[in-house]
Amino acid sequence: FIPAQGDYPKSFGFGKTATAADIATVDFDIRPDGKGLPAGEGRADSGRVIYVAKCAACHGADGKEIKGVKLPGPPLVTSAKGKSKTIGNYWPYATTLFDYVKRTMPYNAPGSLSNDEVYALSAYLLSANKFISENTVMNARSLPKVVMPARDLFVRDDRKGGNEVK
Amino acid sequence: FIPAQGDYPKSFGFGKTATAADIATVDFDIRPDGKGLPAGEGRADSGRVIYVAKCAACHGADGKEIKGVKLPGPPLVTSAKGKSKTIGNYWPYATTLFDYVKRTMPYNAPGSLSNDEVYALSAYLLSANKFISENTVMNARSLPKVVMPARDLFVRDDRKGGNEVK
Amino acid sequence: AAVLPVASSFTGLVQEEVPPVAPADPTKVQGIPPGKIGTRSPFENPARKASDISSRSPLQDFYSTITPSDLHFERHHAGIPNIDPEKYELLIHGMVDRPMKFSLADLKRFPAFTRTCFIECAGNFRRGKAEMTPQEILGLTSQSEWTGVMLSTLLREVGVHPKAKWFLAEGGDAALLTRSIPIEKAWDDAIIAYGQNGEAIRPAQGYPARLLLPGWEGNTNVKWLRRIEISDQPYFTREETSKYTYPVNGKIRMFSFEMDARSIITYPSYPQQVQRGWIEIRGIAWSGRGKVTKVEVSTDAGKTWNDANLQEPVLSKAHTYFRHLWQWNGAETEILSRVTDETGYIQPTLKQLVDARGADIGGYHMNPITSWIIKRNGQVLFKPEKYK
Amino acid sequence: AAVLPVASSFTGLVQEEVPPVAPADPTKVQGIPPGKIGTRSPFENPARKASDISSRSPLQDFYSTITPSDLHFERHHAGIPNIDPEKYELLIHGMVDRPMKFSLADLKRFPAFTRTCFIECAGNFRRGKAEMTPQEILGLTSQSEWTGVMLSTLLREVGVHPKAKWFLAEGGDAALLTRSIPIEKAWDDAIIAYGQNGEAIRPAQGYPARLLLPGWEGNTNVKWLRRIEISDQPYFTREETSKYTYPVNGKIRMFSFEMDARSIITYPSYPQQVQRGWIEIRGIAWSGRGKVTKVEVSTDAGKTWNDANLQEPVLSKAHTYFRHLWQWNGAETEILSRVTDETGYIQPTLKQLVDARGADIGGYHMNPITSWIIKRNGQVLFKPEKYK
Ligand code: HEC
Ligand code: HEC
Ligand SMILES: [Ca+2]
Ligand SMILES: [Ca+2]
Ligand SMILES: [Ca+2]
Ligand SMILES: [Ca+2]
Ligand SMILES: [Ca+2]
Ligand SMILES: [Ca+2]
Ligand SMILES: [Co+2]
Ligand SMILES: [Co+2]
Repeated sequence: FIPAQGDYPKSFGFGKTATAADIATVDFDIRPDGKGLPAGEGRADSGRVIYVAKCAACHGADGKEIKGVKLPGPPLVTSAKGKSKTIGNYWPYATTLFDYVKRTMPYNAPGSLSNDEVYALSAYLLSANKFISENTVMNARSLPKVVMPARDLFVRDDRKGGNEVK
Repeated sequence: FIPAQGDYPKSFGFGKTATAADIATVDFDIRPDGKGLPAGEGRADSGRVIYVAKCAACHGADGKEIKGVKLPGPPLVTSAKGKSKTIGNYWPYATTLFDYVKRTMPYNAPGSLSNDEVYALSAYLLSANKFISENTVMNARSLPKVVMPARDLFVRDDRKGGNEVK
Repeated sequence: AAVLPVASSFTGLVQEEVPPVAPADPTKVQGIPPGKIGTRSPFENPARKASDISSRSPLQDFYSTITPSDLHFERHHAGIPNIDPEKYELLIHGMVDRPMKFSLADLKRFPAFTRTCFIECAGNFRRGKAEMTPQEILGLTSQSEWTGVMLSTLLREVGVHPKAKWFLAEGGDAALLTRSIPIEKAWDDAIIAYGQNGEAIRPAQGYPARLLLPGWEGNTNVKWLRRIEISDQPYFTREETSKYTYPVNGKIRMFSFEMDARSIITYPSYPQQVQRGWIEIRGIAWSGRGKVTKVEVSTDAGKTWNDANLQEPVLSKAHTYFRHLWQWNGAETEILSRVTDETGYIQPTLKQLVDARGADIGGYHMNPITSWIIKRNGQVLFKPEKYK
Repeated sequence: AAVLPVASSFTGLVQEEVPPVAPADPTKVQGIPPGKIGTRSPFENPARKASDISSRSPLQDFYSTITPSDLHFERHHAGIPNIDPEKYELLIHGMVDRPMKFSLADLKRFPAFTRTCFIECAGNFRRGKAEMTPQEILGLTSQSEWTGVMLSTLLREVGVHPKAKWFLAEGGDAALLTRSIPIEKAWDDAIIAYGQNGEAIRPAQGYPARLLLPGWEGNTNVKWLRRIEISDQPYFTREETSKYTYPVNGKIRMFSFEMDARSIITYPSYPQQVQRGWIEIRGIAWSGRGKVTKVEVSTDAGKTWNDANLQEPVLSKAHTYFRHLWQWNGAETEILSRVTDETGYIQPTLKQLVDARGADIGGYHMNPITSWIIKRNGQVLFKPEKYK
């Protein structure tokens, strides 16, 4: 079904070499080991200011689930009463937060935040979720080191196939 | 590929018996042996009058091919110079003429002709093509007897399949 | 700061419609929301080529073998009728034990069957100049995934007389188009189809139900089917005498039902422009007699032939996509394809057809090998051969 | 009388559009002429059910397994981007010998490949009340005939480092959605698809090109694909941690790629009404692991099972239509279906799933057998089972 590629030439010669600049424009993903994190830094206090201005309208004043209220965006901070899956109780890596916010948020202006702003927002959300202190500076070195308790819960799918219900 | 019908019941019981009236409304096809021809009759002279009124606009004043002119409908009468396939040179059965005109013509008012009108038009077109005299009455008995010279040209496809080019 | 839910600007449930001008950076603005019915990209505008009696499928625009329903070729004899499905009825009568009528709902209750196959107008094949696209040359064929009830299932229900030999199929359009069909086809694989590519059959293809005779000439696949009369002889209707017959050595051949195997290269083709180097030659091949077993491609005007790859699954009486990898050295040449079907039939050259049928050949059931000329500048032209 | 050609009133080349009211006798008036683009019958109005982030395919309206492209389910994270195909580029970089970028035209020049397969959102499965249609329960799956270039063909071109284990796929929408995919899938059957059901892929499905991972959860089939980065480890993006993971016995399971086999009866289903007598039970079954080998149908609440007929051709990782003939005696009963795939996997009951994964089960990768209750009056209702 899948075509045999045996008769293909070593190269078809279609496409162009991508330059370092071509790659830099679009390559800003972040791995858990910190690979990809840019220069810059930020703290919770400045993060809170940005949060209130750019995020609170959709995620709520403090990012927590409000019973009976459906906000445009999901809660980001774990509350004692809330049942939602949040950064606080369900995210295994802090690097994912930088990566996701940088590429998609705020929802109405994706890709508009500077690296410093994203570091600050990460610091704010991580401290609101009580993973770091109010004063911890988030940057390329510190962010990957933040320990997220949910991490231990995550297991890879180990189903082997065949007739197992697992 | 085609479903086995072995497990089908003798009858599924869907659908209704069609009454004679149900059938009569839609069953007016005509076979070469005359089966299906209705009562009524007509002659070329009255047929010409109907033709001029209802057909000539599309098929031309005398139904013949006019060089360099493309009429909305095809020519119906063979002309000495014309190369078109017409009733005169290409139709094997006169019954087909009644059947086709009755069900589809005039193109802008299909199904609007009475049986007498169709007999008359058939008589006119058959006489214009010189298969019958101007005075022959067309009806359920005479129409199937009209001999159409093209009939001898028609042969059924006798290709047997396989790698034959024929 | 706001803590109450704000009216989000991205929750409209309007029908999606992508505007014709793309933003400078689509990653920086929200796109349009999901909707009830999708649309094409404004940058893609495939279209049929229409006359007042037919329209041709844009074969050169297709990447595979399903024809999008709104691009299926058309050939109507009185336009597309507007039929209310609640009023629709199919009558089966003639040499039967019990004449019956079936509503659309009745038809859908019977066991259903799905089959992907092509339909092709017997008059498919135009030629005459070099500037012709596959659509213009051979666009009167399309393929759908058809669903319906086997005609044989209905015939079991009405009971067919043992002496029955033919049936008449009649359409419910203003042409009340009729064709006589050998009864064997009904017992073999004829379908009363009400589904096309997953959904209800489109009006232009016979809504609410049509006759589908896999592999047989398009005109016999009577659309808007309203009546079937079982008979012991054919009716010699206008469509099977004045039309759909053709000259063969001084005679006129009628009742050619099966569509002879044929193929066409759709890429590269006019008016495409190719570049030196690797080119994947692509096209479709089909046969009204069964499966395509082989498609050969020649890139040297027919001197040598190479087996093309056939896209699986290869289905019976179905457009089959073929591909052949070729390295063009930039010299002027001629590329062509030739299909073999499971009966051993090999697509003939135009010369073979003329030799077999006489110089007066034409009109219907013309399936010659067709060639494209590739100029040194990469221009691709149709090669219209002379024969009269 | 007129002898010169008259302006015929039936030669307009307008786009066909059948008016919403049918004439009393459609055989007495000319229909609309052929046109560039066809339309549906005004009597047929299939539609997706849309929220602001997704829309569901009307499974109960489909007669077979191709989903008409404009009814393909949607799940977007930032709407449908509007991408100019001339500006589109796919970048492949990371652990490669030579990072490269490909224009859409480049992608189309490579050897192409066509495959019919389903896509299903890993979150497909809603329940909760009796008045639910197949579309509401399971409408986040659709099937198309996809065409594109094998990702492996492109990887040969860039040269992949021997230590590569994963690749990151990134979309060009405003969500810049990313997923990490084991590199084996790239060498196996991943496709960069630019064709859908014969024509260009639709904007809602990833125009001009998307990643297609046959059988794998919908979200990994990244639409509007703009970048692939080859890596030695996964990225743990938001979509593979915060989303598309699910509780299993106190843990959170991630990287469940293959869609487990499932089936659903689409006829009869809510809100259809059936009559006593013969009923052809119909539905679709599929597996992300290969071919459907068996679909069993029970008409007595699971006490006994019957093999349904599978519509050929049965394709790997594809919606497979099944049908089973049943004579309903008018008594209240429960009908259900269960699929077995070629790996021997049998679709589980909800109870089996709960027993295996714990009471906290839910969210993604839920594929329990679903049942319909048939009331004595012919009413059909979904049977939502309790489990929490
Ligand atoms: C206009 C509304 C809106 C604004 C403003 C907004 N968000 Fe969001 N946010 C959303 C929506 C909607 C989602 C869910 C998107 C999805 O699932 O695809 C989301 C998701 C998120 C998530 C992922 C949550 C999870 O558990 O998966 C994070 C983190 C987040 N937003 C952070 C932010 C930050 C930081 C800002 C401000 C810089 C912000 N958002 C501004 C609407 C908004
Ligand atoms: C408004 C135009 C128009 C009028 C009026 C009209 N026709 Fe026609 N006729 C056509 C067209 C167009 C065709 C070809 C239809 C087709 O091929 O489906 C045709 C075809 C025919 C044919 C078949 C010719 C062949 O060789 O296959 C016959 C016979 C015919 N018409 C007879 C008549 C008669 C008799 C009348 C008057 C009662 C009539 N027509 C009035 C347009 C017209
Ligand atoms: Ca990277
Ligand atoms: Ca009759
Ligand atoms: Ca357009
Ligand atoms: Ca080859
Ligand atoms: Ca409508
Ligand atoms: Ca069975
Ligand atoms: Co035709
Ligand atoms: Co999804």
